[in-house]
Amino acid sequence: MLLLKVENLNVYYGAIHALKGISLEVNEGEIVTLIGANGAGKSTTLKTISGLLRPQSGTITYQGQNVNGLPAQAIVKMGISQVPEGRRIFPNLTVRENLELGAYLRRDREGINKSMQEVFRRFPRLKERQKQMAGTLSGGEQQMLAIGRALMSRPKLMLLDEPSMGLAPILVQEIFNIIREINEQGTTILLVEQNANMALSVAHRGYVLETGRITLAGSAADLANSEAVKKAYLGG
Amino acid sequence: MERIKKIALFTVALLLAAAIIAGCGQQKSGAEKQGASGGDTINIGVNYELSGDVATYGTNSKDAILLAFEEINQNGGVLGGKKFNPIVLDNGGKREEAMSAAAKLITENKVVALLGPATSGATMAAATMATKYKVPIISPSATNPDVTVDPQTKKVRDYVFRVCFIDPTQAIVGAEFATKDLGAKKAAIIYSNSDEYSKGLYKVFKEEFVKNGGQVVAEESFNSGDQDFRPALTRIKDAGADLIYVPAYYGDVGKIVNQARELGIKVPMLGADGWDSPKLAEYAGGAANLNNTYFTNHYAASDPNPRLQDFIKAFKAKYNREPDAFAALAYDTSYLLADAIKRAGSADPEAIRNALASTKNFDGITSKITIDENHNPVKDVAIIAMVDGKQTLKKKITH
Amino acid sequence: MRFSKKNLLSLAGAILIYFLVYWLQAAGVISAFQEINLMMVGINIILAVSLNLIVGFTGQLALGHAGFMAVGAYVSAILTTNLGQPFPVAILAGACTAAVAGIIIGLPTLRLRGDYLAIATLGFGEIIRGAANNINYIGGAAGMIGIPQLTNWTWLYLMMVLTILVIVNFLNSTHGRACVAIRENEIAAETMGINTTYYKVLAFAMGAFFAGIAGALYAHYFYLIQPATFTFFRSFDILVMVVFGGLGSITGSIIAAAAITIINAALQDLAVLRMVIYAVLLIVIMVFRPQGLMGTREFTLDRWVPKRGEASGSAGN
Amino acid sequence: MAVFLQQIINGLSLGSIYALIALGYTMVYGIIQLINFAHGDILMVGAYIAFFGVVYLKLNIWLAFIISMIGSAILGVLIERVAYKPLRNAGRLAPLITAIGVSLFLENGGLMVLGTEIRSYPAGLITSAQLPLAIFGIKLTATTLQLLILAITIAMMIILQYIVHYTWAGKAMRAVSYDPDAARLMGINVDNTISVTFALGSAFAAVAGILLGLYYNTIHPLMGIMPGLKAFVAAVIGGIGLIPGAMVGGFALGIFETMVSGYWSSKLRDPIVFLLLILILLVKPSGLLGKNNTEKV
Amino acid sequence: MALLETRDLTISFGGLMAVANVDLCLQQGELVGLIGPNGAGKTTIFNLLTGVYRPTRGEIIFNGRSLVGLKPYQITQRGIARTFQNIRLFGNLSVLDNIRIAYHWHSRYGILNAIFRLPSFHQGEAAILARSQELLRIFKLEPYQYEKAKNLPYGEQRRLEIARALAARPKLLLLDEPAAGMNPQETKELMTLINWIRQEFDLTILLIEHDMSLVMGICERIYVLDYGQVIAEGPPEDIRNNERVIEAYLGREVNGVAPQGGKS
Repeated sequence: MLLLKVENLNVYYGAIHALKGISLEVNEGEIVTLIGANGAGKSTTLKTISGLLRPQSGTITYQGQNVNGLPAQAIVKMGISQVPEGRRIFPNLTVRENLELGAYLRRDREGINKSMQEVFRRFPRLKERQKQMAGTLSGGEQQMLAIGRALMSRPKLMLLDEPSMGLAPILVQEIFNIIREINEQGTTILLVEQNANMALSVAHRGYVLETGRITLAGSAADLANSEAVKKAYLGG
Repeated sequence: MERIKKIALFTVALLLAAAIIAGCGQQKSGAEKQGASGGDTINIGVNYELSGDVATYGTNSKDAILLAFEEINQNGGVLGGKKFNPIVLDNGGKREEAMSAAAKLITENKVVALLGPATSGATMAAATMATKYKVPIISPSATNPDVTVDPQTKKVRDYVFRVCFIDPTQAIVGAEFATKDLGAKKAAIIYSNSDEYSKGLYKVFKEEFVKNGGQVVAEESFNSGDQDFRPALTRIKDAGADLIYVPAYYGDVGKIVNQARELGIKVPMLGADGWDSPKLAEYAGGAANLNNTYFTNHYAASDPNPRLQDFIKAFKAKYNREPDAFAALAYDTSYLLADAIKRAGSADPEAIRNALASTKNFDGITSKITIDENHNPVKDVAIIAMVDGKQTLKKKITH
Repeated sequence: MRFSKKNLLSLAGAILIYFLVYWLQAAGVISAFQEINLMMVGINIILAVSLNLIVGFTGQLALGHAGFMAVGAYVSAILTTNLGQPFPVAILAGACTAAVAGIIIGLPTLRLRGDYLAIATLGFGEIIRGAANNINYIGGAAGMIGIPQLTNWTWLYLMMVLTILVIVNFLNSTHGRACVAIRENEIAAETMGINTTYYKVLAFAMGAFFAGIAGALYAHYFYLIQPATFTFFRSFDILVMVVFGGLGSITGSIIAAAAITIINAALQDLAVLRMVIYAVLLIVIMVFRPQGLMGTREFTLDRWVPKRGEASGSAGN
Repeated sequence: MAVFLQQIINGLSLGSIYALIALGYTMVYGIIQLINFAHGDILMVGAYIAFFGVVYLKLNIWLAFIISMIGSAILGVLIERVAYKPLRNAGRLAPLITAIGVSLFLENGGLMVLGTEIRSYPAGLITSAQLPLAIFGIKLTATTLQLLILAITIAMMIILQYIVHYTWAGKAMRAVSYDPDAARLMGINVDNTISVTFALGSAFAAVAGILLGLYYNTIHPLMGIMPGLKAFVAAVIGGIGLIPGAMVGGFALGIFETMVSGYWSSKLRDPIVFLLLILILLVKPSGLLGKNNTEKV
Repeated sequence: MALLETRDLTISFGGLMAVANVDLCLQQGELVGLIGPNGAGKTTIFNLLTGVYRPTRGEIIFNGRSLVGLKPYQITQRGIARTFQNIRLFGNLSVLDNIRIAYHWHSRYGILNAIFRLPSFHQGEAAILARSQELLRIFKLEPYQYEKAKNLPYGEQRRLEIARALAARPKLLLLDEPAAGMNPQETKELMTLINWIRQEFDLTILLIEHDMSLVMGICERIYVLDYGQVIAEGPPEDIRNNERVIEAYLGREVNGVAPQGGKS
């Protein structure tokens, strides 16, 4: 079932035309990945979907509803949650407070507690450190916190922006395992990743972005085998 | 969209500003508007601190001047029906603006005389232009001796006059009163360090008080506009003074008296004309706090002199507030100028200057005024005692 | 010196303006009011351009410029009034003392950044004013009066042109680029081998030097100086001119200083209303043009004079 | 010793007021990194709202407190929307200049609308009796008003701590102050949160303004300038952006000022206060409680 | 003789040992990699070498002289230049000016020469301009020379940062994650570039990188850091198979080049 549909999206940063008519679809239960070079517009696409940026034209339809131009908080409320690039946790708040903020729009104390326990079950290390300032966590733990925080809003669709960035290879593996798990438990995922190998290994489908345009689309396997993709993004 | 929203917001902001402006526009009398200096009007320059931190003094002075000229005009003007046209400029309390306002008034508005500014510094700056263009300038309230006499050459500034006391006068009278009438032996002084007026009085009072056989046991200073005098007062209390001399303006005085009484200081307090304000009791935290305080002044508001009482009434009627010493002096200054023009028989600046210099026993609301050879007034010093919030005339000394 | 066509044209223009005003003044066309404001325009231009060097180009938010001006004013006034020294000596001494004050302020506050630096420099300005208030030799709160009126059009114009020329030439050199690099990214600048301490202090010293000149000119035109003349509100006024004209644009500072001074003088008859109008204009203009009138661009003669072969992609442009 | 303790009492009252003003400065700074130069003038408006409430509407003083807090909060929000919000991405200096503009607007608009005269609250609003205090047998004087100021300040601080740490609005404020974009992704309405911050800070300023008016018995359109500047100094001394820093800085500055005036000379007080500020910044460049955040390389 | 040598290099922040007893040794002309998990202290070592931090303990010898206690600009003048993990260009300045600023400390004319536009100013400026443009040509950045640096595409910004570091004419170049945010194609080009500048400018290079294809591909020797300590040192082959390194950093499933996923 179609969950998210983006049609002909155009976004400008001042005079720079960052997205030039992007269209993509995400079905319920999928992991879809956007790959492409730096500056191709991957993060911009995510930020536009999550309401941080306003598109100049185009439509974003989520669950059949036009969400285009809605403020970020309205979009979170509808069940889209973003794990931003560079994690962006709140370093001077405790781990617990960070997670609570993830549930900012929820007011059901019971439910929040339940979600918190689920996050702790998934990331035992966060439970150990719940009273610590988030800034004292290691890079990998911070990434887990960022994912946990996004889960606190019980999203239907999770937008992940460069989860492997700056992480040691050993942690990259772990993070991707978690992403797969989250997806298997029913959360749809739109994943932006520099590490195309990794991304295509977990994704069902993928889109290739080049300078603000989608140049290729297809199943993850097809893309991984495509000569053009291999040459440009897989170092093959 | 964003831009339209922005502009809409700003329109609201500007409208708000405009509303304020309109509200205040009502205060502007016709006389304030600029008019050409025709054959039957005499332009007078009014150069005051209307914005900035001493705007209070400037505004009170300016309002009294406008009132005075309105009255004079209603009573037929001068020189056979010529009307005064006061032109008001703001100098914001800045020296360069006081000077440029004076220049503009003289060269562009062709005024025959300048009134103001309120403070000595600004007056001295404006006076350079008056001297340069040979137009008389009268300050109602600049008390620094240097305003009318050049301290380096000891020569009188030909075109500069004032109608207030110079600082030493009041301090001499005050010190005499303190020792002779109040029997004070150990005085404390608290003065404003950022105010020439206050410092001038402090110096002379100290000299005179010691000359009269007293002792100064504490000297405290502050900056005008300070809020907290408790530390200094605590020390004064400690020093065991039997009199506190407070040569300052009423805004500060009120706080000082209030905080002194609060700290349990009950000794008499003595001040100068800066104390004169109908609101002093209010600032001092109640009339009771002011009992046993005295100050030297140009006049007593309670003086039954009908012209003084008429002025107080008229000012209240026009501006909906009580006049203070600045207003009273500015009012006298305006009439003095009109008188000088009458005596001179002409509105020629040079003639006005000569008439001003030879003023004898001009009958002002504050006192009879004679201008001496240094262009300072010879006038009565009134000593006011505060009794239950009312000014009562204790003594009058001609100096 | 090497003269390009552009330089020659600027020079000719500068000389022409000088003689034009000189002649107008001699012919009595310029009224006293206009002359006073002409002086204030010149003094404010010197202040704004010198502050722009510190704030706009070196990126150090300083709110104590009135303090440097005060140092220049007092020192020069003491020299001419109390010690009978000639005016040029007084200007130079005032400027140098102010520069020393700039170094004294610059050195310890280097560790501070942004708003901390702003409040510290504001504090320094107030300390200077507080000191002047308490020194009886210079008249305390009453200030100094009877300073000879030595500033005239010639001195003013000479000093103004000197200020602009020195600062522009400085900025369009490797030293100026070092300052701009500090503004852009201090850590990167330092790892590029730039002694950031040296250049920050240098910017403070140069800015203070010219503010001192402005102070000397001020004291010797308005014949009376008081500590109350140099409050932090005056520092604000100068900063407003700089931001209004555009941070990092010298011509912007010049235009803004002139415009603000003239508008302010023209509205004197509105009393306190003029300050309200000034405030509203300030807000509106900043909101719609936060980069200031000129941004970082310069108004140059390049538009009319064909460029030389190489573009001077320099700091100020 | 008596004098010393007496000065401490005086300093605590002054420090309370500084702390209240500094809180507003620091909250606004914390959330949008702007020195809100108009903060001192909001205090003035707050004092006048209460004045008019008490004098013309014959309100009870406590009701006047509340109305003044609400009025100032609205003013604070309005200022933010008109003068600061459009400049959120325009660098540091443009908003600083509009802040100066707003400050000039309120001061001079105040002079125009409210008149240049100094006013006082009617006598007897709060009965200020003298309290004979004895500490270690040393007789001192404090007034009920001084104690009230201290009590109100401490109460306000507790309320603020509660709001910031235990309410959703407070958590949102903290989140926005660290990272507005990330906060947005949590579903936090950043604009509203900033408005709440301005409202809170301005309400605090109103309280400080009324207390100043009561304590010194005078109000004036320019009354906010110096206390505003001093409170900003206090906030910086404590570590700007930190709520405990504002409290510590406020009290420290109040007591220090009183001590300098009490033991040395009040004419040197302001220069020495600024000297102290600079010395503290040199030793601890981010204030007493600030962490030395060296920029990440 | 070693070009750079650290002995017992240690720094602690509030009791936390960020870098502990690190001994590095770089020979003239070597290309050495520095890898390790996040927070292992790699960038901290760069900051110690460039004088941003002062070591709590230990010695840094460069070219036979100690660097400890020198300011960053003095160290640059001794011959160490660096790039940053998060690019630190002078964003609002032109590409050309970015380079010209790096030539700053080589320029020979004083402030008075600048103010009075004496002949040495014109000579100095001409020399700086010529050298800067030469460098831009080498890095193929000439077409952008009047662009603002922040308007450049990401890859170009990285190259500009390296070019700028070279303009300071260093003997030792420190690169902090030069391939961060680059795709494999760009990374490949970067490898070629690094190799080339090393020859051309006679450089010694120390680089931090997470991209194993780059590290393993061009480094002659690698130091592995964990919790502030060196846990392994040696040629790429040894490191790839080092048990401790796999445990702490590389992970079981990956070996060698960029990590491969499970089910592709």
